[in-house]
Amino acid sequence: MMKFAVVSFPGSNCDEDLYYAITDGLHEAATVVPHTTTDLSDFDVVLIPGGFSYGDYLRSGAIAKFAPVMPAVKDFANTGKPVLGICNGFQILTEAGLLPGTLQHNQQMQFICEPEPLQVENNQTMFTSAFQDQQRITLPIAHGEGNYYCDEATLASLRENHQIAFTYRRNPNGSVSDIAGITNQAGNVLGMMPHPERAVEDIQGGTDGLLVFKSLVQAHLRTV
Amino acid sequence: MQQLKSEPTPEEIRDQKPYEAWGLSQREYDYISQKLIGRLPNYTETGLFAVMWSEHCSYKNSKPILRKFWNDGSRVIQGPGEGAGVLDIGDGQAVVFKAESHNHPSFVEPFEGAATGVGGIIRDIFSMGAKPIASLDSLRFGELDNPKNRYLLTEIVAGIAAYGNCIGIPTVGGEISFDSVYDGNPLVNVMCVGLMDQADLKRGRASGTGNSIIYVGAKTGRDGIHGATFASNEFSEEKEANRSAVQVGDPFMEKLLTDACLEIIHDHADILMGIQDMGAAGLVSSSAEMASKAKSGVTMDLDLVPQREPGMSAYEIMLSESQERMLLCVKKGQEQTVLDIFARYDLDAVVVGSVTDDRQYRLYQHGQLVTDVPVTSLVDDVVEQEQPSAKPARLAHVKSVETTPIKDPAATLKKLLGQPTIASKQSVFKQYDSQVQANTAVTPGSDAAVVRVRHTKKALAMTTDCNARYIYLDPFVGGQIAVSEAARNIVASGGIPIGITDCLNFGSPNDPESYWELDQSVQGIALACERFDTPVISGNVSMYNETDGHSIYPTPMIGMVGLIEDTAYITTQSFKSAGDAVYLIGNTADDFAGSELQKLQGQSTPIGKLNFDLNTETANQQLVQRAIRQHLLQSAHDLSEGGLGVALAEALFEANLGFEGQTSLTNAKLFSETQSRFIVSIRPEDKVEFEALAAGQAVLLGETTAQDQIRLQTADGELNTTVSALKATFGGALECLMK
Amino acid sequence: MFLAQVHVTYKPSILDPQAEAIKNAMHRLEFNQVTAVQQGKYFEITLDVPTVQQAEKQIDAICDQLLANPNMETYRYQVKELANQ
Amino acid sequence: MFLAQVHVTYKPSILDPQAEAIKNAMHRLEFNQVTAVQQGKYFEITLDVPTVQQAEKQIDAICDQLLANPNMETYRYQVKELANQ
Ligand SMILES: Nc1ncnc2c1ncn2[C@@H]1O[C@H](COP(=O)(O)OP(=O)(O)O)[C@@H](O)[C@H]1O
Ligand SMILES: [Mg+2]
Repeated sequence: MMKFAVVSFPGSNCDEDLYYAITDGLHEAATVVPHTTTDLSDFDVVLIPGGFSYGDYLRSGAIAKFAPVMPAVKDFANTGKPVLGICNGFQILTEAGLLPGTLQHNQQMQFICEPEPLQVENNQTMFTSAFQDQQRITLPIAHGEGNYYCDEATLASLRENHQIAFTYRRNPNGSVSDIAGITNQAGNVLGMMPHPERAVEDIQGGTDGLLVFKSLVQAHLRTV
Repeated sequence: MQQLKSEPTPEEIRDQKPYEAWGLSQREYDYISQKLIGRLPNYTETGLFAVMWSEHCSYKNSKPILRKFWNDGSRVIQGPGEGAGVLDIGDGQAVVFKAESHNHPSFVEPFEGAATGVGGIIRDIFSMGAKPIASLDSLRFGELDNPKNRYLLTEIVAGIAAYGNCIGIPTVGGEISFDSVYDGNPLVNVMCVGLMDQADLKRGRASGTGNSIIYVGAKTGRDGIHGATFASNEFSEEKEANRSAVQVGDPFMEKLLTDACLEIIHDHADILMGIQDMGAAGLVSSSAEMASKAKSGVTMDLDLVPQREPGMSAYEIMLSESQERMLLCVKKGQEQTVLDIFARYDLDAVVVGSVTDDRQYRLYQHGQLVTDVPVTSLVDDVVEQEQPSAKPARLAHVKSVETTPIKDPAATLKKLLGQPTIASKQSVFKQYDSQVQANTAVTPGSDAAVVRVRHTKKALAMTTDCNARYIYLDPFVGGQIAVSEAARNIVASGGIPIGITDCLNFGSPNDPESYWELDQSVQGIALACERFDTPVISGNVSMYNETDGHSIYPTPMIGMVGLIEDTAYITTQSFKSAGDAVYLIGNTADDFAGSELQKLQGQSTPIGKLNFDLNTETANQQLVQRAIRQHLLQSAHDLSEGGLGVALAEALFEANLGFEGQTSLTNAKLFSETQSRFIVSIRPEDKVEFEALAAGQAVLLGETTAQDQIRLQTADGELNTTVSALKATFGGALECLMK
Repeated sequence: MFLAQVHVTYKPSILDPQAEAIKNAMHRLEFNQVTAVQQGKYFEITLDVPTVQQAEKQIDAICDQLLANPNMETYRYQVKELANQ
Repeated sequence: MFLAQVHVTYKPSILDPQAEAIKNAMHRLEFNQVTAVQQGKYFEITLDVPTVQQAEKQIDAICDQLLANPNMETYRYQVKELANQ
């Protein structure tokens, strides 16, 4: 069995959802680890969940980036193993400098929760290999600060290195270039605003999210 | 008894009567000083009595009526009287729910008022030992042509969203309606639903002499002092200036508090004697009620209470309504275990007192005894006041009303779909995270919301409902209808109704007509509840919903929960595919009294006679239940505001389908609001089986099509229009009115 | 042209969970000498009016009606004349 | 004891939807002479350090690490000595 770590910060609220997506949806092993953990080297994948870490006070993710677990997350990423940040997890990864850019308030200054049509822009990553190239999928979004921003130079390099993993098909929040999810240059850190863990069982209204986790299993099988 | 220098002496209080402004009557004051404590109360004690004897805490006016509710039934594990009610849902599990109003605070400070309303009801749920799994909101505003109402709607919704989204409890449903009677008196009711193992049940008890009282959570500040008495008094424009009652919520802290308390409940049930949240009247009501229920006494040292501001008096500490605080009773000697857990969550937790055996309520501050009264005098000895009641004059001669014939039903339908009360609330509910926890099977937009119970076949359906226009016309029948409508929504979603909570939003109990309306609607609710086997397991009373003598419609909001025994029974309101047969269940009469059509035709205050029969209601609901269990229904939708026309249109929107059919009803009757009706869709191959089951209770209306057209031949014309135009009106009306 | 610099802050009696969280974060970063943190909003508003009096009158009205919530916040501001461009 | 007054604002190149929304609201309230609105955060931080240099050094570090996001924000501050109580 693959071992997934779900890092729980004070104020995380999708940690349990991720845990169940892995155990009930994917049938792999998951452990919820507290923000005080300092060693993640035992795990195969690290997941940073959605929610409102430290209340998202100041800026979303701004306080979480100093949590005791963060050096371990960075070490883990440096080994080349996959780190996936979803929603608040994406915000934390940008604040921590593991991913470029920032997530600003949604353009219309309101929280948005709805099923969102997306497009897979790059199916050659550890997180997207189970999708077809340019596959159209639907995943739920639920965020108030999901408006991705980066400067021109960063955007150009994201494009050049194929770091844009998912885009919105009808931009809900004002994100630059419709960006819904990006990887780092090495391709082993993904941040995305949509919630794949909310789309792993039929009863949730769709199962497109499961393919993100299945991709991670495929990637893992290639390494062992 | 110690007297602080700056505070008036007991004699000064007797002479200057500040308690009258706090809502304590002369009779009550005399009764307390002469009969209950045998001396003049000091300043702190007077304040404690004023708040504990307020309607909000003591229900002194409404209790005689609330006793008429029906709260038995085989599923009831805990009825009214605790943080929330508890019902058995099998497999050793239970569902816990309650609703609460935050009307006045939300008018004064809409964002924080609504947010703290959400926070308060959540604490009631987890204090019972349950994990909160869903919230619903029920909102009433004045009409949106008034900018103040647009502002209130925007801020109140943002406040609910901010709190619920952050704490990670999905807001899965609710209702909103608009009427000018709510100008200056919006209603903000929030319901929370929790799930638990029955073994984890906890109650608010301070039991076992010598055991410790532990305070945990936010520090106490001066916020919301006299919030409870404030909610128990009529509102006047003048008091809009009275802003001391503003409380600010911190959902982040509440998340930590929820997780920490549930951890203690699960892992240390043996040392946790009781737990209760500090809601209205904060520290005094929680501690006194916990002692009262355990028939014990309690002593607390107020210097130990975490305080946000320097120099708070005993009175202020005890009456503060600072949010995100809980009170625990923990076995003597085991305190550290509990304190350590809270420390791990970065929460302030302090032993502030202990349980005594003499049933006295004692408070110390700066080494002095500042309160020493019997617990029972605060909690149990409140003098109930059955108020004079009188049938309102408007109900003396009720006539049945007729409606003008309708020539162009498509135009009428379009207008109705654009009424804010009927139009889609998507622009509101998309601001709520309705899916966190990943268990939401039916998100807002269908009849009831459905949340599955993970690792079982079960799911829970939930809804909030009340058509106050009907209550205004006839509170007894309107009360029955409110429960029936909620039940219809549950049934249409595949559930069996199992219980209700309520928020009774009324005018002043001192107004005999208001009091009569309260009494009648409670009796109507009770009757319907007994019939549906849905006990009232919790609830909340909000009276004095009057501004400058003008009262709201009586609005007893019903929050209902249903059990879906198998997730395979989950049904939604939308038609699924072209070629399915559409049936109308239930007969349609000329029921325009209080209808949206009546309002649209210029009769803003409802008139006429309601027509309702509980037997028909149960029979039609049972038909839908049976048909769902036999997997015959592709969709089911109950008919409510706007009648058949609106329901049919709503069922078409999601799958972009059309409809073609004929009916013996007139154009006008398409918008009649006769109760107890549903529309259902059925695969062609199941028609015979369904018709046999329905045995005359259902008529075939027509079938769904793949065209963008709705065509329904009527007795005196035809409804004929494109579905997409209707959908655009329905979908955009609310946002348009908000601009 | 005038520039108004407006500060909106909570009244002292109002709970400010955000400032608390920020202070705690500073302590976790071992800035232990921080003894208090207050947090507020800052606005720079450019107004095309002829006199400073008019600018002040408008800013007062804007603060009262829009920028500050009188239930919980207070405001203060400074108005400066901008050099003509 | 020192008091630092810190302003964190967006870099000029960043689109600030909130400031836009506020400007629009002002226009809806018929404050039509408002030509520009900028919005930022304001902090008052009390530090118990002996010298102004130390206070400035700490505030610099706090701003860099915590209060401002270097991708889109800049900060400026002023440090004042507080009278001994
Ligand atoms: N304030 C709200 N919050 C969340 N959901 C809402 C709100 N208002 C309406 N809804 C949702 O919109 C749908 C239609 O509501 P409503 O017209 O009240 O239904 P019904 O007439 O069947 O009771 C329901 O799914 C309801 O939960
Ligand atoms: Mg319905």
